[in-house]
Amino acid sequence: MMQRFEATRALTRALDNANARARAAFDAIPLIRWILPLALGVVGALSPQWFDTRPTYALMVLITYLLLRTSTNVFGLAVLAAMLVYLPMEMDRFERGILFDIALYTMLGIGLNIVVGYAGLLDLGYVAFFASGAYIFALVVAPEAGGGWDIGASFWLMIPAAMALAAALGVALGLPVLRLRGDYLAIVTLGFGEIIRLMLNNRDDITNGPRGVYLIPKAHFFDKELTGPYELYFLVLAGVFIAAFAAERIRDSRVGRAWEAIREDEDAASAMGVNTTFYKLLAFAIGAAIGGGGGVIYAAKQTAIFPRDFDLDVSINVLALVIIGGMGNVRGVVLGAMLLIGLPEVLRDFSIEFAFIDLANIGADYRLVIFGAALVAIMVLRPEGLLPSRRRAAEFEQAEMLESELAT
Amino acid sequence: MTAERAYLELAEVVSGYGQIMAIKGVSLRVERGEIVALIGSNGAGKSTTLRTISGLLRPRSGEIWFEGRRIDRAPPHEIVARGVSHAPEGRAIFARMTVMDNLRLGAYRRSGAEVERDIEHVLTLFPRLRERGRQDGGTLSGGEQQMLAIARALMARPRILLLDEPSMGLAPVLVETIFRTVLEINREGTTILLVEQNAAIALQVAHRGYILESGAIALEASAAELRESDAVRRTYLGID
Amino acid sequence: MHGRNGRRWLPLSVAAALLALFAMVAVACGDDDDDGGGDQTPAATKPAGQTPAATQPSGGGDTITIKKGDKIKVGISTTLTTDNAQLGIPIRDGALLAIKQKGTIKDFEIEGIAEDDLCSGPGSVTAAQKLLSEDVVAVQGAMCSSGTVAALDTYAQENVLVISGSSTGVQVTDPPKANFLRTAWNDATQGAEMAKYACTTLAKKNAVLVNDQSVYGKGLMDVFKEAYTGAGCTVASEEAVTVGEKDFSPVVTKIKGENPDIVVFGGFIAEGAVLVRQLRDASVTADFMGADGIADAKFIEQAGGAAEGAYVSRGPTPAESTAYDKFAGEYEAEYGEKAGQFSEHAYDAMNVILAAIEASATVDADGNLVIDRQALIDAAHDVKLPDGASGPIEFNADGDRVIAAGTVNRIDQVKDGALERIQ
Amino acid sequence: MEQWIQLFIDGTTIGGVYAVIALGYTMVYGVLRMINFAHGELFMMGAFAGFYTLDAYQQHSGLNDSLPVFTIASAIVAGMITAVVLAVVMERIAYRPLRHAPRLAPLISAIGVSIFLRNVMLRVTNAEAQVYPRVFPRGAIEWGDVSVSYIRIFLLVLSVFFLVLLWLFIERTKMGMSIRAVAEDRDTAALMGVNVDRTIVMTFVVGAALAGAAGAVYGMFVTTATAGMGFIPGIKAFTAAVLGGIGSVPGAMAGGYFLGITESLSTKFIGAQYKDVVAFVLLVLVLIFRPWGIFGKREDKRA
Repeated sequence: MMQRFEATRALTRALDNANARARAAFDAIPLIRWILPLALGVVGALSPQWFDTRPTYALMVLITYLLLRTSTNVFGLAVLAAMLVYLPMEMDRFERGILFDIALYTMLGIGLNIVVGYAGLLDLGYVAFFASGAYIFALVVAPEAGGGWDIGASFWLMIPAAMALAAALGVALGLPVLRLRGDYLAIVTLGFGEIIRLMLNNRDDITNGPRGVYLIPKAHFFDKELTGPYELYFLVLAGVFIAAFAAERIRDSRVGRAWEAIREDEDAASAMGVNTTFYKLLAFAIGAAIGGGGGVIYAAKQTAIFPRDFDLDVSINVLALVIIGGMGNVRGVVLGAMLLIGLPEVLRDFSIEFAFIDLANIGADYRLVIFGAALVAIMVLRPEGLLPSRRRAAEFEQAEMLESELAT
Repeated sequence: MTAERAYLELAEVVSGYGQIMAIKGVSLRVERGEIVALIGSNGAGKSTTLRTISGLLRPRSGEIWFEGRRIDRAPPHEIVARGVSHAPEGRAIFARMTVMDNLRLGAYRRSGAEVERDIEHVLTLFPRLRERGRQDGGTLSGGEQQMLAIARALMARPRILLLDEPSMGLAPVLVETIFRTVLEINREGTTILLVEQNAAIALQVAHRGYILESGAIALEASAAELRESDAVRRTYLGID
Repeated sequence: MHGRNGRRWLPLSVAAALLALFAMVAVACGDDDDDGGGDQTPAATKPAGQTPAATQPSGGGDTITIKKGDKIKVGISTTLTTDNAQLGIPIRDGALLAIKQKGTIKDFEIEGIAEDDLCSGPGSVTAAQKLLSEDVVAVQGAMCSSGTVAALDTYAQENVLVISGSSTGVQVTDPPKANFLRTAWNDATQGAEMAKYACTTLAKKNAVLVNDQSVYGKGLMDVFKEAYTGAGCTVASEEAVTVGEKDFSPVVTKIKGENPDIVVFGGFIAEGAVLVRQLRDASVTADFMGADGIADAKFIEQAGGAAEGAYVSRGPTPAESTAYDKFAGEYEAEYGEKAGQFSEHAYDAMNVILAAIEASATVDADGNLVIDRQALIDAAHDVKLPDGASGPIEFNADGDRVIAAGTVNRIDQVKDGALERIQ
Repeated sequence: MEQWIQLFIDGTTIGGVYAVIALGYTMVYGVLRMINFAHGELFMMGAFAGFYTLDAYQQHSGLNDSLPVFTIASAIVAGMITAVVLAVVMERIAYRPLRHAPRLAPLISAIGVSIFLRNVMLRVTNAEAQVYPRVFPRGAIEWGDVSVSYIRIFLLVLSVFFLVLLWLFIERTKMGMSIRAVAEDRDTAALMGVNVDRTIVMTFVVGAALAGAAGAVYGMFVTTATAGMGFIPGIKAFTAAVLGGIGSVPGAMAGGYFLGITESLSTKFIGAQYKDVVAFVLLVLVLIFRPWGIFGKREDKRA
């Protein structure tokens, strides 16, 4: 009996040690942080037998490398910007599609990060804002749906309009639930997300129901028709930069400090005279506006949207990429989006063949299995996210301390 | 340095939270049957010391010995099993459990009729708790909660009792009652390591004392000597 | 970090400016570089200000050249993950069977590439992008109507021929798309035929309609309702079930309360089988009717004995046909499993694609296979397969199937645990 | 009237399932303050284990026409064991290393586990619904238009039985007491000599056993198992747990039944396509007026 216990304990200890070592290795050894991504990039980019989607893969690895290596300096960002523009030219349609999705989800991630990362409000229904942006735009411009609301509104006009409406929705949804904290807020926002989707599905008279809104006209940039993900990619990229810029500016402003105070200790913040209601609503509104803007671009790219496009998975994906990237900073969101949105797609073409097992279809068949395991692995190895902001990292330490102190 | 270890011995213990080390090399000894007071101001590392002994914190370095065995790598429940019982700071009563359940939890590692006998015993030590037996822990007053915390710690039949700030937030009358009981517990054969901000009362009941400052032991002496020491009087007793 | 916050906007704005510059250049270049990766496909220049519906993709010099020794790649967009894969995998296999049987076209081998479209709009668009990047000649798919509607725009940009064996939604060909055909039956046809059969032939005058809130199920039931009430019958109530749920007791109770003559279901096997079983368990004796979404042995298997007596509409089919049996036998021989409910449609769709390639492809002087995309689409429109596994195949101008003379909307009834044709 | 009774019974049945699953959520939340998003997948795995057990019996010897009590019991036990083993493994690999991590990290890890399990089962089953052999005699107790099938009675009774069993376990056993203690204050529980790690594992074990058993019985009830079948009950049970006040065992039970009955009645009231809307609107309303849930404790500010 005793020996069995000893054995379990030894095993447990060994596992703990292995885990700690792996984590330490990831943190400490430049080989893993810098050299490995580069090596992977080179090998992956040159190895069609591993990945067909080589430019995307190379881009992902390179951006990862840059994100890990440089702090925000002009040179790094310039290289990044140049690559973000140049590499897509080398890409095929599929890779551009992936890139568009990564960029779009980065934008959504930045929006949600304001709510979750900055203000500390756990929102599992972010898709509501994304959906409302997309549907507002689609219903207004697509003549097929809703009996011709076609008022000839331009795509460009619709972006701010949809953002404003999404922000209003954010406030409307936020108001009743502000008293809720933590996980209660999470489930209520999840409920809101589902309510919005179900209403889109059920109110045939307004939204055309499950048949969706289709034949959404293309956006135009002067005379140029933005036909597909490639052209719209630049628009999303602009959206990402504007959102990122705005997000970082706000975070470092008085508003950001108020959010931080609320996140740390809402009661204390309130006692210090921070108008918590206002700032929480503000976080919802800004996050919603960014989500709504993303929705408009999504609808324009997709040309057909359905209630089912806006299910819980979207909210979960966005939340997961924010957390995996490392809450509270934009670089983390970019990295998270690449991993969460890019990886499953790039994995489609991943194949290994050796010995007696034919894994030629491993990517196509098992990509989501691999993906699930990867989520766990990343979290276990980097619980604070891959690129936590330094401020957040400090909080992490503190949280650990509080954890023991308060014995939660 | 002799190889012989004290009943409870801390040797160069460094411990804390995350990157912040609240104690930076604490060494102290408690002999069997003693009451030892650990005195220091807020943030000196007193609670951290106790939490490290009871295993809630794993020391970054240093050794902790109890009854001749190292305990600094053991998980808290094993340390309890070896006879170390800790009544933590702020009492930490299980508010949603009845007083009786709180006491039974104290005897978690034991079972049977002797637990009921022990309950009877601690209820004689703290008669106030008897009246409150069916009530939820959260409904007790501060003093009652402190009594419950000590009573609960006794339920483990400790050989050494770690008491963290038993006087905190209590009216002087209650403080006196509690310390009288502490003395009684000690007379029954339980060694006590007592952490207190209220140095005056701690040094009255203790045999020896340590002064902890910014995570290190500043002074060690018998309680009487400490009571007389100018430095201690100035800093911890207030000049009267 | 904190101290540098104030200066962060500088690099960011520099980067943004650079980005804007690059972007303008890139968009400008985009006209000539429509598909950077596709060396086989010279870009199609599109006229500016093209109508959004893009019903007339520019054809012209848009050709595919397959080098001697290379394979002709044909795409299959279907659902390979999520619960919908139980529909999607037999579709893939049906299409692959057609490719395997065909073997070669003009001595060029054919390769089928299947991509997962998740039965959703976004998934189908991603699959379309993937298939286009693989330089497929044509595509069988997408599986679900919503996916097809969303992905057709992407395909249209390259003027790629798309034939779906399973997208039955009315909106898929309304308005019609020049590059799209389907071997699946338009719900508009099927729903009306079902209604006629239920109201007139069976004389079931009072129906409860249940849909699965999908494009297919809701669309089909809408058509059904219109035709059914138009024929003088009444719809007692319309119910909905949620895909993925397994307990429909409340809906069943409600149906029981309506006491209808017939329960008509628009949806797929998983929900259909559960629904009919729970109806029977609650001793609802009304007839049960479904459409091609449940026309599958799996429906009967999953419903247990409860499927007995259920009516299943399968679309227009000639009175006598051995083609399906032949296909079903070959399918089972190949995969060791029974064909799925859209397998034969996918098989036919792929056969149309292959026939169209055969008809339109030419071998040039160097021995390369040259396929003109527009010619391929035109050829596909002209393909006639009198012996299609799902019945004779011929397309109208909209890309829907022509209902051949002498065919009736096939209705099966479950008898002794098997589908038996009764009309 | 009879229809209302029938709807009420329908709602109680599915509500019982929600309640049993919700217990796992709420208990794990209690001890770890973590939403175990993979809990619905344990339910699904339980359903599969039950299916494979029954299928094996059927392949091997065929199922008798009479009520095969032993067979049914072993299917349920198989469901429990499978879910328990998985829960212990997932706790060890995916959650324990994150005990002191930021609170959202285990959430994502759990989502990863959930995606992993769902897709593994999709591969294993080739995405096909697995059909349970019918082990329960068809037939029902009828009262006017109200009809309650035997399997439904079994499910109803079993869910209540499990709830009572769990209640006794939590309130009356030493292990239950340690779970309550750890839920309330992990460190102090350790100071009492409670082995916190073991208690947490035990919590997973108990929650998983309930989910696995529920999965197997539910599988017999709906007679199918699919890889995606855990998702909706998972979300609903989670909702039920919050509705009742997350962390509260009686709350999870009440929340489960409440949600099931509401859904069922609103099918008649408003329409089946709106039943989830009603459920979520109700949730929002309840939480607006009682932000800590029906049975939750309001002082729980840290949650």
